[in-house]
Amino acid sequence: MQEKANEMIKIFIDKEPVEAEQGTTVLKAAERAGIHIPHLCYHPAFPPEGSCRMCLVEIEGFPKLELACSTVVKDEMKISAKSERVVKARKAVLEFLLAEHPLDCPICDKAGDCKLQDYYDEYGLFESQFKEAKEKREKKLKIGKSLILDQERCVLCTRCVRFLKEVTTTQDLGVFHRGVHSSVNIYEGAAVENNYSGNLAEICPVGAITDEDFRFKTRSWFLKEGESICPLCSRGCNILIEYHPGFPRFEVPKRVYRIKARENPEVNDFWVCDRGRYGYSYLDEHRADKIIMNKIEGENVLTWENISEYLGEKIKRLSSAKKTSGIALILHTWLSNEELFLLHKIFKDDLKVEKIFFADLPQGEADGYLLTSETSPNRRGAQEIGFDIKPVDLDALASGTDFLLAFGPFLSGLFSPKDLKAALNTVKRKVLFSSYTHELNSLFDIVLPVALIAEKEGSLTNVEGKVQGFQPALEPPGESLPEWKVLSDLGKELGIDSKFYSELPSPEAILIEMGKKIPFFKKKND
Amino acid sequence: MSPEFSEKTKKKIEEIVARYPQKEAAILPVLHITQQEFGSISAEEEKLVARILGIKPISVREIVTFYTMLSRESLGKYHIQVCSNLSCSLLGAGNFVDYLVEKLGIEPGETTPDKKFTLSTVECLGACERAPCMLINFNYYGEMDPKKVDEILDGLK
Amino acid sequence: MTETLYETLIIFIKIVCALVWLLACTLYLTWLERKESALIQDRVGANRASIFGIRIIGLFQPFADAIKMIFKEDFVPSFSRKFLHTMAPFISFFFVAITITAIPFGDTLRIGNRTIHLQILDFNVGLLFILAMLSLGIYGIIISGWASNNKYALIGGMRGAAQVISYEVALGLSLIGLIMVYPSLRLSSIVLYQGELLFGFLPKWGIFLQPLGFVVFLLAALAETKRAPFDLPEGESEIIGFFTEYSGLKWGLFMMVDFMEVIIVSTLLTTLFFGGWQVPWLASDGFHFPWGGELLLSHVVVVLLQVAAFNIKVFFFCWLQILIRWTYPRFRYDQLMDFGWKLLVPLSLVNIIGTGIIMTL
Amino acid sequence: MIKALRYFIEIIRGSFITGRHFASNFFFRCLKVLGIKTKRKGAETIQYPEQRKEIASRHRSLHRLMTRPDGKPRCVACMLCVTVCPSECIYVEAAEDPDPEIQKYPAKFIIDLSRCCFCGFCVEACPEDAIRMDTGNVELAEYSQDDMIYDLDKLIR
Amino acid sequence: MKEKVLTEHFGLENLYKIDVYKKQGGYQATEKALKKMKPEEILEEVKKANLRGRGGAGFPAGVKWSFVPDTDKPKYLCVNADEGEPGTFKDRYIMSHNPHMLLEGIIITSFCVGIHAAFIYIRGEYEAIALRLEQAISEAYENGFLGKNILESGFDLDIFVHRGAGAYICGEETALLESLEGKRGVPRLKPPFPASVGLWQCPTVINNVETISNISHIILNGAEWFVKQGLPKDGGTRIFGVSGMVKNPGIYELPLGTSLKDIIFKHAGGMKEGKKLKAVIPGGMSAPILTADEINIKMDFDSLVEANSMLGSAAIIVIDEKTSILDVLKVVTKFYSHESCGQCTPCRIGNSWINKIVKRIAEGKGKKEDIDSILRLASNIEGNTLCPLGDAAAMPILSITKKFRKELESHV
Repeated sequence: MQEKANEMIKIFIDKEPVEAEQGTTVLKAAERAGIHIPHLCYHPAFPPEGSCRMCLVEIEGFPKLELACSTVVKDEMKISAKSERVVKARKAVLEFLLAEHPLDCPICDKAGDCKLQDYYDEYGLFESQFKEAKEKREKKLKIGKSLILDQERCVLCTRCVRFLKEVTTTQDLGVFHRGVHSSVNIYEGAAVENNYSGNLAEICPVGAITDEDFRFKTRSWFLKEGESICPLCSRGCNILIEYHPGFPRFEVPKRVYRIKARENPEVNDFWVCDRGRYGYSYLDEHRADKIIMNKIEGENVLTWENISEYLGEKIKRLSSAKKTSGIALILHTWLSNEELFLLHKIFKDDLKVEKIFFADLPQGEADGYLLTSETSPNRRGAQEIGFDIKPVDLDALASGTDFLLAFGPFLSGLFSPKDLKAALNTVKRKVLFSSYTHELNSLFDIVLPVALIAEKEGSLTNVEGKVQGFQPALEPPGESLPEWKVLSDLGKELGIDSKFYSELPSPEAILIEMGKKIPFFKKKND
Repeated sequence: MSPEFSEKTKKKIEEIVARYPQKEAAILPVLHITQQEFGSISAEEEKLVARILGIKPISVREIVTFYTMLSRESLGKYHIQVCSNLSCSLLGAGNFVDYLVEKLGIEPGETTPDKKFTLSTVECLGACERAPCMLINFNYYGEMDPKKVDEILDGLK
Repeated sequence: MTETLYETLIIFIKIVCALVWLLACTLYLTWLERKESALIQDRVGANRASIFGIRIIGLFQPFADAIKMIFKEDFVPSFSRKFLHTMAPFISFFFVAITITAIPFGDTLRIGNRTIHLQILDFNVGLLFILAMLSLGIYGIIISGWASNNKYALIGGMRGAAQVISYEVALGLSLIGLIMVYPSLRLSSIVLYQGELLFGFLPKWGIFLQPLGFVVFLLAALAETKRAPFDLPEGESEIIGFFTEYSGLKWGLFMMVDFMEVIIVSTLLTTLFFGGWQVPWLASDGFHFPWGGELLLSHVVVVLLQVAAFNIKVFFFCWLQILIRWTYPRFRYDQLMDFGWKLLVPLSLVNIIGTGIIMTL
Repeated sequence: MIKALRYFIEIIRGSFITGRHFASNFFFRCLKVLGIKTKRKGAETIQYPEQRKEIASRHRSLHRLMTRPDGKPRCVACMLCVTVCPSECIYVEAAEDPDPEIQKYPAKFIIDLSRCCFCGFCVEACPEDAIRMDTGNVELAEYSQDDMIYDLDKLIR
Repeated sequence: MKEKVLTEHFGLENLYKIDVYKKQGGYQATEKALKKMKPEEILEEVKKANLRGRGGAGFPAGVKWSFVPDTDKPKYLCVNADEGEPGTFKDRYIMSHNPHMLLEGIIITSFCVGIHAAFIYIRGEYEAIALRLEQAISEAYENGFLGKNILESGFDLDIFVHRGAGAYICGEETALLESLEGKRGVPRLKPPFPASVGLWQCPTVINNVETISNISHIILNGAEWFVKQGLPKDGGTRIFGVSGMVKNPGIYELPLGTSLKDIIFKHAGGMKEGKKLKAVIPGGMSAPILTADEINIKMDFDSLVEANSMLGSAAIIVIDEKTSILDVLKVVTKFYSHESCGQCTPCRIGNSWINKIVKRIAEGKGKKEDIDSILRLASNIEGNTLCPLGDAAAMPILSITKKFRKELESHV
């Protein structure tokens, strides 16, 4: 975020007056004004390269066509982005690009996202005049743990080379040979092996570098995308989740097909690490989609309609008997700020529950750029809300707990099944909120399926203390519901401060309420 | 067994590297020396140069493949480069190359089995006034004709 | 006693013959309809049904149709009035079939000394009987429409009732003139009257004496059959008709009733306006041509000629009705009512008055 | 009144037209039944199972998948047919072919013919000319809907 | 008025040795400049002399120098001795015959602009000449013309010879810089121009060997004298390199404005073996071709531009009647296809495409529409590339195809 906006000047693009920041390039100014100037080699993350020649524009007073990606705007500059001359030049460049391009869009995974395809649609639609033999090159070169390079499709924009030079500084790829024989390649025996390799497939404007993880799985135009935040570390990278909404008559083997980075200069720029990119199986595998009742109490069949009533009644009975010390909570920090806030309010402020533990995944390894060692997305948020993050103490849990509310599947990773079973057996009533079908589930009386971060609304606080809101990108499977909904219903049910809860119909409202209570969240609301 | 420069060359390289504000800039001179010393710049030599200049081998490969004078394959003792550009071809460079092909029994770009001669056709050598011209290990020979070439090649043997 | 027995036996045989004739005609009328419509439309028409590979221009098609109809599932909707639903087609069928009783197929056949009228029953109010029975046939339609408990069927039934009742009036009135000319309601008498000659050469057929009456009767009768262009009760393209909820044999009965009505209308037209079984100038002993020639024939030949003439005339009217059905588009409902009430009824009244005036003169 | 009369005349004319058709067709059909050959045919009907109309070259009949010379399907599983199909009756699943020139082949290719409307969009959309509707097979009756689901084995011919 | 400026003493034996050079009045200009003149005066003098760049583009040298900003960053001088343009060999002559003249030019230029390190980027094939240059440099160091505190003026300068390795594109100034920095010799985006952001992001002056060699003469004899040698807007003489089918190929130093006809028939001795003239390429291979009818033309920047050609590096290639124009086109397209750096699209693929078409025509598989294709493709390259190589390729291809269309059509 730039504190002071640069001075604005007026330029003309296709005779339309457009405001542009002083010192910006023609391309950026046009993009700002909603005019798309085609480009392949230019990527906002890197300085202009000027090699693809697609962004040529006509500028009054310049004898030749100029590059939009590198020409800096001047006051009263008159630019034509669509004049006949410009279109002719772009067509010419496009023809050259396509001449040595294998045109194997049918097998290319990029088809649908491919810029070359888009530009052909926009400027080309000509018959190929190229009657010569195309240059033969490597078609299927594995260049990294999940990357496949097709040199024939490459348009030598060198985005990948520049990415590896400037962002990861590993320089795994280089341009070899020259002229028409130029090709991007790895050094023999070496491979693109860094934690950001997946970004290459994303920044490649054509299908030269494709992702093996996505290879031939589906076609990109079937996919829909939803914006979300990556929960696999505490960086909170902004991501796009691409999922298949399904065919009406045939079953599709997967739901989520790939993760893409979403631009956010304050957090993750244009990138997302390979862990976040390829670790999306948690969204689909072993998901719980039904309420499970292992010990049915009475003849009541529990549904989402009466669950808060049931829980409320149990808690009310304990609290009216002044036995709230018998309540225990096991939380985790995959919960959103709003959910943690509600939990804090209900159990700590109102019920004065003491036994609140956190069960999270163990720390991982950071890579010094985006990936943090913290593997849960919202530990910072829990701290800011006022939780004292205590690890689970099974002995404390086993002594005198009547009612246990546990969240998440992480508990099982921390203790041996035997210890867990022994400790949980001492607890009279125990309820688990989990998104997964897991062996842990059998230890609880009731297991309630809940949504994951990608499927709910809320906000997370990343390691730098930045609060980022998110909207649901996917539909939660089956009966799953987001935790905040259950918790605000429960809050209402308990009747301690029911007016407070009834005015919180959405996570957005909860966040505003949080801002009033906790100064940390106040400034984030604006 | 990775190759290593001789002590003398090492000193020379140090001296060359010192000329430039950045080590990397010395790559062309160093590669020239490498090619002279090892006959070619294969992967091993690339790694060696990269180590000396503090860069990645891939950067060296980029340079080696870009410039035509740097060869990744080992060349013969005598590298015959025949100009095939305009001035020379006007004056019969084509016939001259054909003659060499016949005489040496190799196509342009190949090396004789005895590793003595490598024949290449190259773009303008900058000696157009003496067309058709050729270069044998940086010695210019101009106004070539079959008779002259016979003399020169025989002199080399 | 034996006389009575013989009489009964003869009547029984006559009933069987007439019914067989009617059903056979119906059966082959379906074939005729298909073939005729095909030829009108430059097609070939049904010709595939075969017995042992022999397929004589599709003559076996009606049998195939019949067999198929019989073996089709008889589906009775759960929401229908089951009894009435089942009854309706039989009511329709019965009242149409019974009209055949009064139709004279020929003059008298003498076997030995016994004289047999080629008519099941020689009513003295035969014409009235037929009109009455035809009107009663509407019950089948109304009942089927109502009992089906289906909106479309009900609409079809109601339309049918309205249409039949409306045209009944014109139908009846158009015949008044005829009755005035041939002062009898006995069909056999009417036919006999038509054997006389007008001006010495022209047979005294109803068509010549009552041309307007013929036109009105023809149109009204067509409407009675509920076939195109008067097929509003069915209206395949809009309401399907009163038989929407019928299938199998019951649906087949309704179809048969349709065709039987065509035949009945043809026999009526023949009997009333085209001299019935009369062949011009053929008397009981042979031809007596007006220009003086004579051709004497034996009794059997004469009877055969008469029956053949009747059949040919009926066949012609069947053909004509089918031609009309495949030529004209359907009326709009208001046009249908207008046509019946505002054109046919006044015309038939005009016909009565005109006939009266001429007869008085 | 005159208007009504004109209607009446038109109505009569109508039955003369149909009557004329009937008469002429009747005549020629009779001749045919009697085995007399005439120039004019009585009716245009083609006697289907015995007599078949030649299928037009652009007629769309049962699909087939084309193969490469080595028998592999020509389809590369681009799924354009899946995309374009208006009755959503095609399902394709891609798999990796070891040949880097082919790369992609359909592991599953299913057409649900009971849904197919034979619009031919899949043929139009196919960039590889891998699917055609030119088998001439139009008699696609089955006793079970499951038999109408055609997979690779059934479609390759 | 002297006829020859640069090549005056080329006939002398061992001119490349500093003693011989000094005897001919060498290093007097250096002494004059460093001891008696201020940098601004030198700049003024060079500007007045209207010395235009000899590399091809013809940009005035003095103006170029004045673009160098006054910063704390080190400044560099690059002498472009990457003489890759086919038909050009003048720089080789200068460097092998009179290297000290070049060194003198470098010293004065560096003094004028405030440069302390100069690189001579010499093409890789000129190894022998590079050695001669290095020898000359070491002589200059020994005589105190290089190194620290030159001639007690407090001015330091080091000159290094940097050998290229065979890439025509490195004759382009920004590609030369990239190559010198130890990268692939691919051109940079302009602006920024090297004068402000050049070698290692520092201000850099890049001049051709011939341009720099003229400096000492300007300093010694004054700008007015220099202008008199040539045209008012374009001072000095020009070294014309004549090659191809002429009796006496070689370099001819002549004033600008000499007629092309005179150069070929008077100076170069006319056509070889009495063959008839067909066409002339007047300014290195990148210059559009001139037919035999067009040779009555003055050889200076403006006249050639008027004739839709260019002076370029003043390398004249003479083509005789017997030579097939298709062969010429084949050589031209092969050259540009081979030498394209591969960075930007139109040049990388366009040149290879045209080359493929021409090769096909040469194999006898040409079609009528191929010639139109060549014209279309070449005009699509022209003006759309990152560096001038695209234009340099398109111009000769276009002119050859247009002017000799009939002959080309006879091959298809």
